[in-house]
Amino acid sequence: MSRELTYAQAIQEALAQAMEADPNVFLMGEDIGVYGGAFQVTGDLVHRFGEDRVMDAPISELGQAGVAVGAALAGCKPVLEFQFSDFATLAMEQIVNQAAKLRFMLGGKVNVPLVMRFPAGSGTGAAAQHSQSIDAWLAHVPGLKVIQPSTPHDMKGMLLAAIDDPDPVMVFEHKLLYKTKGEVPEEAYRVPIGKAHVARNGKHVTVVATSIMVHKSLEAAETLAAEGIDVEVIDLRTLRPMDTATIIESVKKTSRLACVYEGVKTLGIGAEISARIAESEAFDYLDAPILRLGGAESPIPYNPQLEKAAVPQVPGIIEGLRNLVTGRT
Amino acid sequence: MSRELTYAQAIQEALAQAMEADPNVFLMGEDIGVYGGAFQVTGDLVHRFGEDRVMDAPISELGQAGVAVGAALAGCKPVLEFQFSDFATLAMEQIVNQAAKLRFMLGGKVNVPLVMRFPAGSGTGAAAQHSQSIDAWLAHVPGLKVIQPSTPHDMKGMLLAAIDDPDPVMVFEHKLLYKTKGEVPEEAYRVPIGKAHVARNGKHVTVVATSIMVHKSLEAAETLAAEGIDVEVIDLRTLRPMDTATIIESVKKTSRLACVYEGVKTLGIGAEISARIAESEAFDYLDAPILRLGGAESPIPYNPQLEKAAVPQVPGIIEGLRNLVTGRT
Amino acid sequence: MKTPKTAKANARPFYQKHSAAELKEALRKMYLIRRFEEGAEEAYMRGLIHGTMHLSIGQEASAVGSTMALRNTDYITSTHRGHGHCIGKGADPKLMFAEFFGKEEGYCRGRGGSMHIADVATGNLGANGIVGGGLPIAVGAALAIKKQKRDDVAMCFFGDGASNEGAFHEALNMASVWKLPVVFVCENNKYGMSVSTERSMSVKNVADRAPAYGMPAVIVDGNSIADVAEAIEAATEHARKGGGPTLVECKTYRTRGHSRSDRNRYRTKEEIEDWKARDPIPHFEAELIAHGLASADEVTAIRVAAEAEIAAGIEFARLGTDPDPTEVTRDVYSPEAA
Amino acid sequence: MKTPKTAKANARPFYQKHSAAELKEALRKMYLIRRFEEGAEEAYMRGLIHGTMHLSIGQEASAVGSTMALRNTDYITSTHRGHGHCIGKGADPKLMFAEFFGKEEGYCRGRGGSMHIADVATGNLGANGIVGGGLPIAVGAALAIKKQKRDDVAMCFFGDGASNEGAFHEALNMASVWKLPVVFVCENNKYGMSVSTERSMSVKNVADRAPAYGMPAVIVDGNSIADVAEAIEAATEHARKGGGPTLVECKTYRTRGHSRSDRNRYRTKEEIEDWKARDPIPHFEAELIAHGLASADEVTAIRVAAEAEIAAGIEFARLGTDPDPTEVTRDVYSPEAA
Ligand SMILES: Cc1ncc(C[n+]2csc(CCOP(=O)(O)OP(=O)(O)O)c2C)c(N)n1
Ligand SMILES: Cc1ncc(C[n+]2csc(CCOP(=O)(O)OP(=O)(O)O)c2C)c(N)n1
Ligand SMILES: [Mg+2]
Ligand SMILES: [Mg+2]
Repeated sequence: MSRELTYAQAIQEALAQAMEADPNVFLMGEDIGVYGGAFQVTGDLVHRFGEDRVMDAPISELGQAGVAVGAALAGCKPVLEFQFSDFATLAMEQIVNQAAKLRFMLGGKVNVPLVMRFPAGSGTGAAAQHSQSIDAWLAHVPGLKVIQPSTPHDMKGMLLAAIDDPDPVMVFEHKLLYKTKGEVPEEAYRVPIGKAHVARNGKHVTVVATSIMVHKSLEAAETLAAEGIDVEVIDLRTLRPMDTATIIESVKKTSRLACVYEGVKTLGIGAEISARIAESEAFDYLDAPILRLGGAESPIPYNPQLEKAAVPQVPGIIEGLRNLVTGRT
Repeated sequence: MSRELTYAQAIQEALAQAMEADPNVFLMGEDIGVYGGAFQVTGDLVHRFGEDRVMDAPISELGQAGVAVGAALAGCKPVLEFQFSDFATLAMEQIVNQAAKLRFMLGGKVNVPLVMRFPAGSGTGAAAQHSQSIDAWLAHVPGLKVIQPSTPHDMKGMLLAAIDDPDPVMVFEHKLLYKTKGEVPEEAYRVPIGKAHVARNGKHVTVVATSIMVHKSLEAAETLAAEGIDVEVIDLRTLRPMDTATIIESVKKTSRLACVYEGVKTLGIGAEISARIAESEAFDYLDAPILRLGGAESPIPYNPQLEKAAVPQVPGIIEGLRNLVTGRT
Repeated sequence: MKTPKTAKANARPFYQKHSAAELKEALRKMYLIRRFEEGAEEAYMRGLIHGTMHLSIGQEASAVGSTMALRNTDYITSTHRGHGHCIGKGADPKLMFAEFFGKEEGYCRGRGGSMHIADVATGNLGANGIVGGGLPIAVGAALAIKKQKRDDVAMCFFGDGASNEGAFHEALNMASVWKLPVVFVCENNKYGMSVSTERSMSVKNVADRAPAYGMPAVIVDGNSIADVAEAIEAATEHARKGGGPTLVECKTYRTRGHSRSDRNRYRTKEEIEDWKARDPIPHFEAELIAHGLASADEVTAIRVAAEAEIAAGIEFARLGTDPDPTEVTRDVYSPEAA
Repeated sequence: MKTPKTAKANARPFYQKHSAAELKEALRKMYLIRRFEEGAEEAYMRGLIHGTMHLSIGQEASAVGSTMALRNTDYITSTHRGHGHCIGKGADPKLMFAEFFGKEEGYCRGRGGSMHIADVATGNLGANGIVGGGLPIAVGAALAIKKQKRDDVAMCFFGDGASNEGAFHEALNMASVWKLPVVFVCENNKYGMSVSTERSMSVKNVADRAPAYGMPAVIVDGNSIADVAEAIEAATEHARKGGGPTLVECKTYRTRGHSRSDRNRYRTKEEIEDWKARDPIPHFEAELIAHGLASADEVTAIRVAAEAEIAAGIEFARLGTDPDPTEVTRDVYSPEAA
């Protein structure tokens, strides 16, 4: 009795189920009402739940984030949609200084149960100010949890877990995933925050990938399988707190590690994955340098060929993994 | 004929010499005029250069950053002081979407020659919203250069280089360093951006440290020297672009690497240093896991003992390095 | 001499509306604030506490006059200069001192310090180290109130300098568009740190900015508790009844420097002295006595009691429990969720 | 028939001040904008270009009426809906098309696309993908102008929606406090994406926000180029003479959707049709002809020439040079500094 939904539909279903279950949950953002959201994620929810629970806000990102913090402190569970993750640069003060720190600064006397959703990533030709990956920024911030589900199934389950969570959870959604499909149960299930998922078992090399790069890595793994290279693919799913144990275990088995991510390579999430393994007990098992395939050291270009060249693609992943396993450089 | 200045005085002298040499250079910020700056860095400069060149701005961090971008595009060389680096969270939009990307987005047709100064770090009892280290955020952003000089000498020379630079340069200044002294030549010399400095030669372990952690690491090295452990300390100085070559060379010699930094450990600058070495030719020379000593996974607490415990201190560095070299864990 | 319970019919509404007991309680809070800050200053000077602090000495009338209108289920968001708001809203000075001393007994278990004190039980959502940081948070709290169909309000304190932040603009706009129960209280003390309002804005009053949001605004003498309270009570009632937000601007002055690092280079001694002569506490005392609502002896007794409470608070704090330094990451996340 | 060089004495100032040649040039630019956007839309539909784009069809009078007052040394900062400003300021449509097609010949060598087109040579500091992003940048450019003692101005375009951003508040305040030569041009097209001004602000006009900064403001019919130009010329002269900033609000309308993803669910067909009937181009043509400043044939010739230029521009762009995909990191930093 399987049922397929798109990634966008999975989000919408999670939002709807959360709103049905808890009157304190509400959605806020720009054009999420009658417009249905820039990526049609909220769709017709405003007709089902009304304008009070699917709130169009003025174009005031910092203010919206602060409103979410205040509403969370006063007993609501706001889910804030940023139209593009790039615009969250306007709201970092509230996200980082307030949402993330309030519980700590106040000695544990409050919770800030809010969720923020960030459509992110390149591939839509929207150029440098609409295509960024700033997940690593937020994963650097204690007090936040940061998730980046790659499948409709995980998206629904993790978003519901995020809305349950008493602490602020940041959700990164890759825009190119919105239309991808996958099996999604109808009931309101949870997928835990903080657990990575082994998406493919393999024995020659461990790939830790995030978001859309999970799919690209799986595709690369198929090609390499034909060459006799057996790739294990770990879908990190949660950037903070990071499930280091699952990665260590895998690297102990494969002795090789590659990190594949779309964010800028330098200080992108792969830097942390690499550093955690290099400082762990798995270090002694490593038979080769740790490979990072991340975004180029540039903003995202408009031209489609350049845009593709700016983030890891399947052929590059194949080549990188092949060289890593065969010892070529 | 040596002369000593404090770190704060070295900044002030660089600013004064840059303003004398180039009428396009001006300073902007909050309370940098008659107040002299929250940390007395600009001091009396307003009396020397007038209110037009040492401009007190309304409390509008985003706006100030944008004004700096616009002035830079139109031929000036603004040097913007944030009162605390924490408040730069309000200005990320202009820093990251505009200053960093404009040259690239416009196909190289413009320069954005601005400098932003960020008093950063903990140790003053100012708690979680006035003590952050967000250097790793900006080091993640292509288009920016990020420097973090640790001595009055380097500060003066690198700040002058930053003001010369045609691209946006972010300067992180540790508040606890402002009163530290060191030799500073009187003339307007430059210290190049992008070059690390071997602050101490050693053969048993390489420490890459930033800012105040350079001094703590040197202190730790002295203690360890007495135990026969010979520590090489590299002062990274520039976070972006990172001088990986100097680190690789050192690790090839010592076979051990530790990164010591104040920012939150996860995705702090040490993550990148570690990952660069783990993916480099130096990997094969490593005899031990790569150690990271970074800030705690928490905001900075107010209580002074907790505050100290939240960032690396000399005893912890000594212990960490000793264990790394002797193979204990 | 026994004082009457309320003022004569010719007194201004403030003195008629409130009982003598309420008014004396207000005076007591003003004293507590004053002595609290003087005590904190002294403790700082003696090296007993560290960090920085922003004293509101001279601004007690606006803090107490505003919070008088509130009940525990109402919220406030406060500022870096927030001790007055905190005590006004009902916090216990000894637990505030414990926070200053970085102790487990402190409101924030010693994690927050002066700039982050919050007493959630009395509806204080916290001081804030970020100028303007509390503005949208108050709007969010008010949105929650509206959603929950409560008749509470969110009172948002901020300074003249904060009104130059984008957060001010966005917060006031949203509060107005959504007609939320917010009372914006601007404590205009003429300076944002060293920069006078003349140098940081082109209008005379922060209240001149309210029409940009279609929001009513009132300007009051912030050193007169009666002035403040009357305006605030009207704004609060308006908000409780669903009328939406109001901006109340209290013209006041901090007689101390901005913080410990201030050398007062941006204002004259004369200006400071002028304002000291307009100290809100003696002003209120004189009115209380003139209206026959308190005797000179009662006033003295209130002051002495406040002094004793403060001294005891400092002692309590000094003897408090130091946090365990290994517990740095405690309360970063909720235990249920970790 | 030869048309006279200027209008009769009873014509409004706009038609007297400008020569027929200047006015016809303005009409030509309006046509260029219209046809440019129609051409871009078609190229998008045919899959020749990718990404998104925001068309300003219906808003050409405000773009051209504003930029007419400027010279090359004046700056503009523009928006996501910036093709009109760009052409108004003097950009060459074929180089804009080359940018849309992602070619090396494009204004941004194909790196920027529709949302980042800048023609620095004509003083256009760039469209901007961030709503409100250009506001403080314009203020900064004006600050540089003032420091350099030039009599140029910075003209800052922004939308009604952008006026809810904190950046708007901070930028207008600083421009006013420092009396900078900025002309703030609000193109109020009634919606920020799907949200009407009624739902996003509590005042009727964006101009109602200018008094909060002590800034003069004018409201004009944004579909009348004469209305726009007269107000802008006054504001520009005022700024050049050191009088400081002005806010000019152009009431206008975008007849197309916000971007390609818009299904127009937030406004009625009738409203769109009403505004289409107020198309600024025929309106201007009629006035030109009525004043005897252009003949119907001349108008047709201008339109046909604009069409030809646009067609040639698309062809030029199609045949342009693709960037080398290995050059991703080119121009991230300046070569001198790398
Ligand atoms: C975003 C931000 N910018 C700057 C500061 C530094 N700072 C702290 S208080 C202050 C002045 C605030 O002025 P105002 O709002 O008038 O409040 P007052 O101090 O006068 O009570 C400044 C600049 C800060 N804490 N936060
Ligand atoms: C900071 C930011 N928030 C949101 C967006 C998404 N967005 C692009 S245009 C737009 C509407 C802007 O409205 P307005 O300023 O009135 O300009 P118009 O589109 O009507 O010309 C929105 C919400 C953005 N690009 N930047
Ligand atoms: Mg003030
Ligand atoms: Mg609009």
